[in-house]
Amino acid sequence: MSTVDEIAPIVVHDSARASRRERLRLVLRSRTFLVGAVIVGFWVFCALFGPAVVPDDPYADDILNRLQPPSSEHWFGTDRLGRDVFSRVIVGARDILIVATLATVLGTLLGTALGLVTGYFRGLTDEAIMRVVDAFLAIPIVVIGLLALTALGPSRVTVVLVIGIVFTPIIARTVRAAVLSERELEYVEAARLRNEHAPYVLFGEILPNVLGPVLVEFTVRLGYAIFAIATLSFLGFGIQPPAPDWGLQIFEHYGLLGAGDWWPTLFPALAIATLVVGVNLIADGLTQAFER
Amino acid sequence: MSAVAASVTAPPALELDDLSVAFRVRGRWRRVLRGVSLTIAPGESYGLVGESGCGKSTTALAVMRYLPRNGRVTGGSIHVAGADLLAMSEREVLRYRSRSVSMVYQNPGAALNPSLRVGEQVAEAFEVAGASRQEALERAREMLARVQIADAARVMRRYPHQLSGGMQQRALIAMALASDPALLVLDEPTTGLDATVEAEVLDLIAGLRAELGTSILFISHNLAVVRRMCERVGVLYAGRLVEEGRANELFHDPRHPYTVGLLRCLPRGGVSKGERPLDTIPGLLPELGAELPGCVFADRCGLVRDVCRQEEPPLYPVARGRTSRCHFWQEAHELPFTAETRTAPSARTGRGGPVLAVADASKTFRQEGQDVHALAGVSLAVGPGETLGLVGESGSGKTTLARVLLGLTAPDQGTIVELDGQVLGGTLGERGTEEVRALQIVFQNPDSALNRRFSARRILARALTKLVGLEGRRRSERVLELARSVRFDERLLGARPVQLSGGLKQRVAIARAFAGDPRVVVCDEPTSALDVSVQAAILNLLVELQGKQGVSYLFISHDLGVVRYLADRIAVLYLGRVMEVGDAATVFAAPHHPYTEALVSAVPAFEGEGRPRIRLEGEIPSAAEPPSGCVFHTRCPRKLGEICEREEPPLAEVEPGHLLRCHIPLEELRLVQATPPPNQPRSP
Amino acid sequence: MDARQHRLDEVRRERSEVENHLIDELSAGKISRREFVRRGTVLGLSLPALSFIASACGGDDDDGAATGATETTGGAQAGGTLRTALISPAGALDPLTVGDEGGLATLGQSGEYLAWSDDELMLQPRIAESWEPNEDGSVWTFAIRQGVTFHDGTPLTAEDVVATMEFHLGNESNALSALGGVLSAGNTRLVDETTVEFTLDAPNGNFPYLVSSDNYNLIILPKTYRGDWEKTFIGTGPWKLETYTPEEGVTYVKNPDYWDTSRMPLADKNEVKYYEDEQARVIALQGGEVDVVSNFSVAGGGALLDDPSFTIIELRASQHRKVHMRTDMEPFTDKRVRQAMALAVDRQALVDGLFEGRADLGNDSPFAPVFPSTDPSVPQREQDLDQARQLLEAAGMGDGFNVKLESWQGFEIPDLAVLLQNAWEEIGVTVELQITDDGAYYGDFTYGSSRWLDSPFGITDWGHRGVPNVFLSSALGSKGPWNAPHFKNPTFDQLLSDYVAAFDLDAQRAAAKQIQELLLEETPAIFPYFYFHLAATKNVEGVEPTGMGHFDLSQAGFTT
Amino acid sequence: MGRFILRRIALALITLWLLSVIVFVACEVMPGDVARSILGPTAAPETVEALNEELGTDRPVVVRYADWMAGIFQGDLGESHAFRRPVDEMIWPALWNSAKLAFLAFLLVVPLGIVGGVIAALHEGRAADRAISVGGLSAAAIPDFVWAVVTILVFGIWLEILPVTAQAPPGASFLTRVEYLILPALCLVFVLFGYLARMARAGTTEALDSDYTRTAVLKGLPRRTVIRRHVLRNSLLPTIAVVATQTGYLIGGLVAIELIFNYPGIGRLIVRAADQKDFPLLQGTVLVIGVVYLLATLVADLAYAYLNPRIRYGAAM
Repeated sequence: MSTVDEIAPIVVHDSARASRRERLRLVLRSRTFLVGAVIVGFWVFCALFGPAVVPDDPYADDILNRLQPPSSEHWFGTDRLGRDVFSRVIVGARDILIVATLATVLGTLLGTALGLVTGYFRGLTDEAIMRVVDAFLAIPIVVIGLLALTALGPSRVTVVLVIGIVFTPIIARTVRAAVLSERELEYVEAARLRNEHAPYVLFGEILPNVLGPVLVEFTVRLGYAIFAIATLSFLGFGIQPPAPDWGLQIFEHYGLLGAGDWWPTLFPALAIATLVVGVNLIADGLTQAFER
Repeated sequence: MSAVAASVTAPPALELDDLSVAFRVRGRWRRVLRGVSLTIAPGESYGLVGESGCGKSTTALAVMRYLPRNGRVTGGSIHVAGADLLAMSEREVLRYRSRSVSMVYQNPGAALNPSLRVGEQVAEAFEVAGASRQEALERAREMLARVQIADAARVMRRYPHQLSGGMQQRALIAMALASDPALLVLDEPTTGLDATVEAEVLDLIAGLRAELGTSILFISHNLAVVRRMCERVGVLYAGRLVEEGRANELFHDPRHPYTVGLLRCLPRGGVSKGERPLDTIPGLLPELGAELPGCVFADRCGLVRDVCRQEEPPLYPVARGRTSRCHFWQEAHELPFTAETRTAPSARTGRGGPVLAVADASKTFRQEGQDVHALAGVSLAVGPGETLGLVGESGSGKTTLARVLLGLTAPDQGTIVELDGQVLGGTLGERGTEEVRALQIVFQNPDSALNRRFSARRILARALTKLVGLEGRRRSERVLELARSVRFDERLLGARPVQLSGGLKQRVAIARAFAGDPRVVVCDEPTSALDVSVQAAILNLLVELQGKQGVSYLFISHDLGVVRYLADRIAVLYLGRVMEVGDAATVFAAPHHPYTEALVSAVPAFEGEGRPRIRLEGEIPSAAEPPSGCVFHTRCPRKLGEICEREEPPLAEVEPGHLLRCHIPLEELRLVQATPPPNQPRSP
Repeated sequence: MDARQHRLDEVRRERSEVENHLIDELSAGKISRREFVRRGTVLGLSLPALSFIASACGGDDDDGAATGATETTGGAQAGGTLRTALISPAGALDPLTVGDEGGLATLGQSGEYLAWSDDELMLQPRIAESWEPNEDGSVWTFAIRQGVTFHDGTPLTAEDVVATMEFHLGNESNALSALGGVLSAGNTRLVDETTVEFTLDAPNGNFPYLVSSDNYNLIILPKTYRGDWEKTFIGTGPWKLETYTPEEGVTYVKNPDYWDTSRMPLADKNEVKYYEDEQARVIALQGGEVDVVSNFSVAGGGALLDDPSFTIIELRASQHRKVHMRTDMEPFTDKRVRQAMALAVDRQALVDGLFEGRADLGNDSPFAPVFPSTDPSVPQREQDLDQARQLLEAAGMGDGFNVKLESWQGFEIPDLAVLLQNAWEEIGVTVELQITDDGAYYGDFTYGSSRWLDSPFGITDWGHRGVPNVFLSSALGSKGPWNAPHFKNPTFDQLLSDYVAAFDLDAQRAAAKQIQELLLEETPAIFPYFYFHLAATKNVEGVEPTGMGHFDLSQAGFTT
Repeated sequence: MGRFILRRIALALITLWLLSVIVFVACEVMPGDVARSILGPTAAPETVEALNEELGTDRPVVVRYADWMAGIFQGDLGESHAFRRPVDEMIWPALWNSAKLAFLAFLLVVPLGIVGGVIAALHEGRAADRAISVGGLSAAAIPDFVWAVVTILVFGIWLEILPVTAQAPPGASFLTRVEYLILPALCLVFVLFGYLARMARAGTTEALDSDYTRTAVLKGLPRRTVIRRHVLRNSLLPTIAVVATQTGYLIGGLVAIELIFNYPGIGRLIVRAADQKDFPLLQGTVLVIGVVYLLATLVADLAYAYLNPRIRYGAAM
C-alpha cells in the first residue's frame, strides 16, 4: 500500500485545544450566555470589591434618618435603621455568592460521585441508593432546610451542608442518567478489556465525558441554591443580622410596603432576581452549547 | 398501465435543472448541491449513489420541498410531473405532497408516530388525498395487504413499536403509496435492516413498481442494491452529479474515476484476501461548501492533471444516455490501483491446536420475567492466524458469543472457554492480565469505542501501560510504532476522536486492540459504520496486520461479501445455535444449510442476476421461546416435515471440516439446492 | 364643701387604716387623682366611692379623665361581626399552660377573671365584687359576685373560684410564675357561699393584681372542669364559643345571659382570626380582612401608623427589653464595665428611631414610668461616651473587648441588637450577634439549659405586668428563677421584700427609689425603654386592649 | 403493563418506608426536651421526668419507631405535644387547604404553561419564543415570597381588588373562597409558569424535529393537523410527569407563601411544629408531605404509562 489513504486534507487542528476552543466559541456566541455572564459578572465584581467601592458603610445606622426614599445621597434610599440600601445590596452579594457556590460545589461533588457509582454499578446498590434519593426528593428543600436549621442552629456552615446534601441526590440523578447512557458506549468495555479498576473507569474514563451535564447541572443548581438561601433567610433562618443578606433585608422590610416604603424591599428583591436570572441564562447558554 | 406508453406524452416525473442548494452553517452559506441536473421519466426508477455527505439526502428533501430551516435552494429548478415545485404556494405544496410525491426513509421506527395506531397513520394519508374517514380506513387495510402484511386488520390496531423493522417499513411504504404518487422517493429504505428483511423489502418495492408504474428516485450508498433496483443511475460526489447512465452499463463500464474507485473498493465476486487486496480511494470528501474551482474529485483522483484543478469539467456525453464529468473519461478505467498485489501470506500460519476454543457456550438473560437464551450450546474453535467469520441475522447471538469469549459477559454454568488449552475465567475479573491482553476487540462504532475526551496518543498510551506495563520513553516509542503499524499519521496523535474521520478513528481502535500483542482479536462489524472506500482500507489493514503478527480473528459481519473476503472459515449462527461451520468456500457454495442458503441468496449481487432468491418466512423467532425441534423449522423453505418440529438435529460433521445442523442429508441438500426451493413464493 | 367633708368623714369611718392613709395622701396632694383611684381599686374600694372621695378631696385633675382613647363608645353601633387579627396561639388552648399573647387573648374573650386590670392599670371588679386585705396584707378576702352563670347555664359560686385556684396551684400551672412564693396550694379557703379568703405566704400589697387578668391563666372555671377547654371555651364572659378551628380562628356569639348588662356586647359576633406573622396581621387590616389588629409593633405597623384611616390605640405599658450582663462572668464582673455599656446607649434615639417616640425611656431598672410606685425623681441615665470610655479605661478595658450578644428573632430585637452593636463599637467594644429562634434562646427556661439564663450577654423580651413585682423578684432577686444577670445583691433582696410588703404608695415609692438607685449603680442589666402597646382599628370604636395583650370587645362596634 | 404497575407500586412502598425512617431519625436529632416544652418553664424537674416517661420519650429509638409505625398502620399518627390533639386531626384540614391552593394553581398554570411552551416552540428563536422563555425564566427566578409581597402590594393594597389573605371567612361561598386563593395561586403561577413552559417547549421542539413529524408533513397534512395530531400528542406526555414533580413543592413547600398569606396549609403547620419542637406533629406532617409527593409521582407515572403505548403495550410482537 503506497498511499496513506484517507488522511484528512483538512487541517486537523493539531491539538485538543481546538475542540475546547470551538465549544468556547459556541458558548460565547450565545447571546443568552453573554447576558447572563454580564449580570453574574457584575455581582461577582460586587462580591469581590463591593466593600471597597460602596459609598457608605453598609452597617452604619442612622436611626433618625430611617426610611429615606431614594435620593442622590442614597441611591436606593435608607432602610429602617437608616442604613444605606445601595451599599447593603452591593455588599450583600458576597455572602450569598459564597454560600450558594460552596453549597452547590458540595452538592455537585457528592452528587457526581454518587451518580457515577450508582449509574455504573447498577444492580442492588443503585436500586437502594436511588430509593433513598427518591425518599429525599419527596420532601421539599425548604422543609428540609428548615428542619436542619432548627435542629443544628443557624449558621452558614449549616446552610452550606444542608443545601449541599439536599442537592446531592438531585445532581446524582442527572449524573446517573448521563452515566447510564455513557456506560453503554464501548470505550467503557475497552477500558475493562485492559484490566482497569472500576474507580479509574468511573473517574478517569466516564467522568470527563459527563462533565458537560455536570457543569450545566451545577449552574442550574446554583440558581436554585441562591433561591433557597434567600428563602431560608427570608424565613429568618440561616443568616445573622446585621449581615446585609438580601433575603433578610426583604424579611425585615416587606411589612413596610404597605406604608409605601418600597425601596428597602424592592432592591434586594431585584438583586436576587437578577442574580438568579443571570445564573439561569448562563445555564441555558451552556446547555445549548453542550447539546449541539 | 404501461410505463413506457405513458412516457411518450407525459412530462418527466422529476426534472432537476441545475439545482443548487446551500446550508447556512456557522454563519456562512455553504453549497451542498452544485448544479445538479437529472430527469426521471414516468415509470422509471432512478438511483442516486455516493458516499455519505455527497448530497443524496439533500436532493431528496429538496424534491419534497422540505429543506431544513437553515437550507435554501440557491439556483435552478425542480419540476415534478411538469409542475414547478419552487413556484408553488404553501397551499399547493400541501396538495403536491398529498397527491404527487411520497417519500420513504431510513429508520422506519422513528418515522412512525409512536403514539398513534398504525392504521390511523396509514389511513391519514388517504384522508389527505381526499378519502372519507371510513373509506380511508378501508383502503388503508387494502394497501397494507398489498404490501404483504398478512393480518392487515390486526396490524392496523397496533402501535409502531409493536411491529418489527420490516413491518414498519412496509407500513411506511403503504402510506407512501396511498396518494398514488407520480414520484416515490426512497431514501436508504433498507439500510439498517437485516439482509433477509432487506431482500424482502426490495422485492416488495420492485413488485409494486411493476404493478403501479410509479417513478422512483432511489437513494442508497449500497451500489449492489441500486444496481438491482434501478434502471438508470446517477453518481453524486460533493454535490455534483459526476456520472450518469443506465445501471448495467455504468456499473459494468464506469467512466468516471470516482465510480471506478467505488466499484473497486467492494469485495465481490467471491474474491478473498489471499488473492489480492481491495482497492481504496485515498483522501476524504471535501469539506462542506468548500470552494472547488476545478473538478470536485481532483484531490483524490489518481488521474489528476493540472487542468483538473483549474477547470471544472463539463458533462461529457460518453455514449447514448451516458455522461461523465471527467476531462479524461476515456481513461477512467486506467485509474491506477492504489494497492499492490499482495506478496504476503493469508495462508494459515501453522496448524496445531486452536488458539481459542469455546465449548458448550450458553448465555441466558433474564428479561421481563422471561429467560432469553441468547446462546445455546455453541462450540467453536479458532486456529492460530485464522479468521473465523461469524454470520447470522440480528438476534442470532453473534455479539453475545463475542462478549462471552472476551469475558465481558459472564456465561452460564458449563461454558468452557479455553485459550491455548488453558481454561479461562468466565469474567474479566477472573482472568489474568496475560489472558486479558490475549483477547481484544475492535468495535463496530469507533465513535463510541474511543473515549472522546482523550487524544489518540493518550488512548494508545493507556493501553500500553495497562496491558504491557510500558512507561515513559519506551511507551512513547511504542505508541509511534503502533500508529505506524496501522498507518496512522503520527502528526495526528494529539487529535481527539472528534477531529478524526471515521476511518482514522477505526485505525486508532485497531491500534489499541493490537497494543498488547493479542492472540485473538474479535472484530465486531468493524467496517459497517464506514463508507465503502474506507471499509476497503480497513479490511486491507486487518489483513496486513494478521499477516505480520499471526493474530487470529473472530470476524463478525452481516455483510457476507466482506466475510467471504476476509474469513478462512465461517460459522453460521441462528437463534444462539451454530447451524453450519466450514471453510469459507464450502459454506458459501452449495450444498449448505438451508438457512445459509437463504442468507447467501439474499445478498444483492452485481453479477449473476439470475440467482434465485430464497425467501424466509417472517422474522427470527424470539429467543425467549425458541421453536421446538430444529429452531429453524418455522422459516425453513426446505422443511422435511414433522421430524424437524420434533427433534433438534445434531451439529454433525458431514464432510471433513464441514459441520451442519440439519436433518436433510448432505447429498440431498446438494441435489435440491441446484433447483429453486419448492415452497416458493407468491410472486409479487 | 362642708357637706362633702362630712360625707368624706363618713366614708373614712368605714375604711381601714390603709385606705384612710390613701385618702390622706390624695387630700394632701401627694398622689394624683388617677393614682388614687388606681391604688384604691387594689385595696377594694368601689369605683363610685373612689370617685366620690376624689371629687371630695379635689385632687388635681392633671391627667384626670385621661382614661385612654377608647373610653367613648358614642360612635359605636350595635350589631355586625367584629373581626380581629390575633397572633396564632403557640400551643393548645389550655388555661393551665397558655403563656403567649394569642392564647391569653383568646382565654380572655370567653373567660373572666376575679378582676380586670384595665388599660390604666386599674383593677375593675369582675367575678369578685370587692376585696379587702387584713392589716399587714397577708390575708385577702374576696367577695364573689352572685347571679353569674357559666355559658352552659350553671351558676357560678365561690366554690368554683376556690376550685379554679387550687386547680392551678396543684397542677404546675403557668400562673405560678406570678403566684409562686405568694400563694401556696391549700391556702384558698371557702368562707361561705359568696366569700373566698386567700392566706398568703408573705404579706403582699399588690395581691389583687396577681389574681386579676394580669395573671392571664386564672380565668374562673367551673369546679367540674377537668380539662379539654378547647372543646367548650367554658367561661362566664360576654362572648360564647360558636366554632373553633385550630390554627385558623374562633367565632364567638354574644352571650345573651351575660351578668353585666352595662357591658353587654354591641356586636352580634366576634371573629378572631389567627395569623402567624405580624406582617400578615397588618396587611389583613390594610386589606380590609379584619377590623381590629391587636398588639402590633411600630417597626411592623408603620403602614397603619402613617395612614389616618386607621384608629390607633396607644397604651403606655411596662413591656420592655432587658439587656442582661452576667455579673458573675467576664467581661462584666466589674460594674464599671456594665455602667460603660449602659452609658454608650442613646436611649432617646432608640425610642425615636425604633418606636417613633411611642415608648418611655428606660432608666436601667424595671420601674417603668407607667408604674405609680416609680420614683420619677431618680435622674435619667443619658448617653455619655466619654464617661463610658473612662470607665472602661478605669476597669482596665481601655482597648475594648469582644463579646457575643445572644437573643432571638422577634419583635424589634434584631434591630435593637444591631443598633446597640453599632453604639458599643463607638466605645471600642466589638459585639458579635447570635440571633436564634425563641426555642433555641429560651431553651428549657432553667439555668444550665437556656441561653437566656446562661449567656453572658443577651437581650430578653419582657411582656407587660400591672406591677413590677415579677420583673424584680423573679428576674433580679438572688433566688429568682429567671435572674439572667446572676445578680446577687443582699441589699437589693432586702429592698425588694420591703417593696413587696409595702401597702401604701409612699412606702412603695421610697423602696422603689432605693432600688432604682441601686440598679443604676450596679447596672446588672440595661433597660433601654418601655414601649407602648399599640392596637389599630378601622371603622370600629370601643375596643379596649390591655398592656397584657387582652382586648375587650364588649363595647366595640362599627362606626359606620 | 401489569408488571410495570406492580413494580412501580412496590418501589413506591420501599421509598415510603425509607422516607418514614428518614423522617423519624431527622426528628430524633432535634434538640429539646419534649416534656419541658409541654409543661413550660415553671414545671418541676420531677414532673418533667414523669411526663417524659408517660410520653415514652425516654424509650429506645427502635422501640419508639416500631410504635410509631404500628400506630400509622392503624391510622394513628400520635398526638401533638404542643396542641394536645391527634396529629391526623390537625393534618387533614391543613392538607385539604394546601390541596385546594395547589389545585387552583395547577388549574391556572398548567394550561398557561403548556400553551406558552407550545407557542414558544412553534416560534422557536423568534420574538414570541424569546418573550415566553426569558419572561418565564425571569419570573421563575424571583422567589415566591417576593412575588407574594409584590402581588399583595399591587392587587390587595394599591388596587384593592383582591383579598390579601388566603383564608376566606367561615361560611363564605365557593366563589369567595376561590377569590381569596387567587393571589397566592397567582404567585405560584409566576413561579411555575416558566418551568412548565420550558418543559412543554422542549418536548414540542423535540417532536417538531422528529422523523415522524417529517412523515406527517410530507404526507401533505396541513400544519395545524400535524401539530395537533402528531406533535402535541407526543410532546405533552412528558409534561405530565413534570407537573407531578411540582406537587411536592405545592404541598408542603409553600412555607413562605402560606405564612405571608396566613393560609392554614401544611407548610404553615410544619413551621409551627418545628417551632414548638412538636415531634409527633412534625413527623406526621413531613411523612404526609412525602406520601403526597410519592402518590403524585406514582399517579403521574401510571398516567404516563397508560398514555404512552410503548409502555401500555409491552415490546414488539
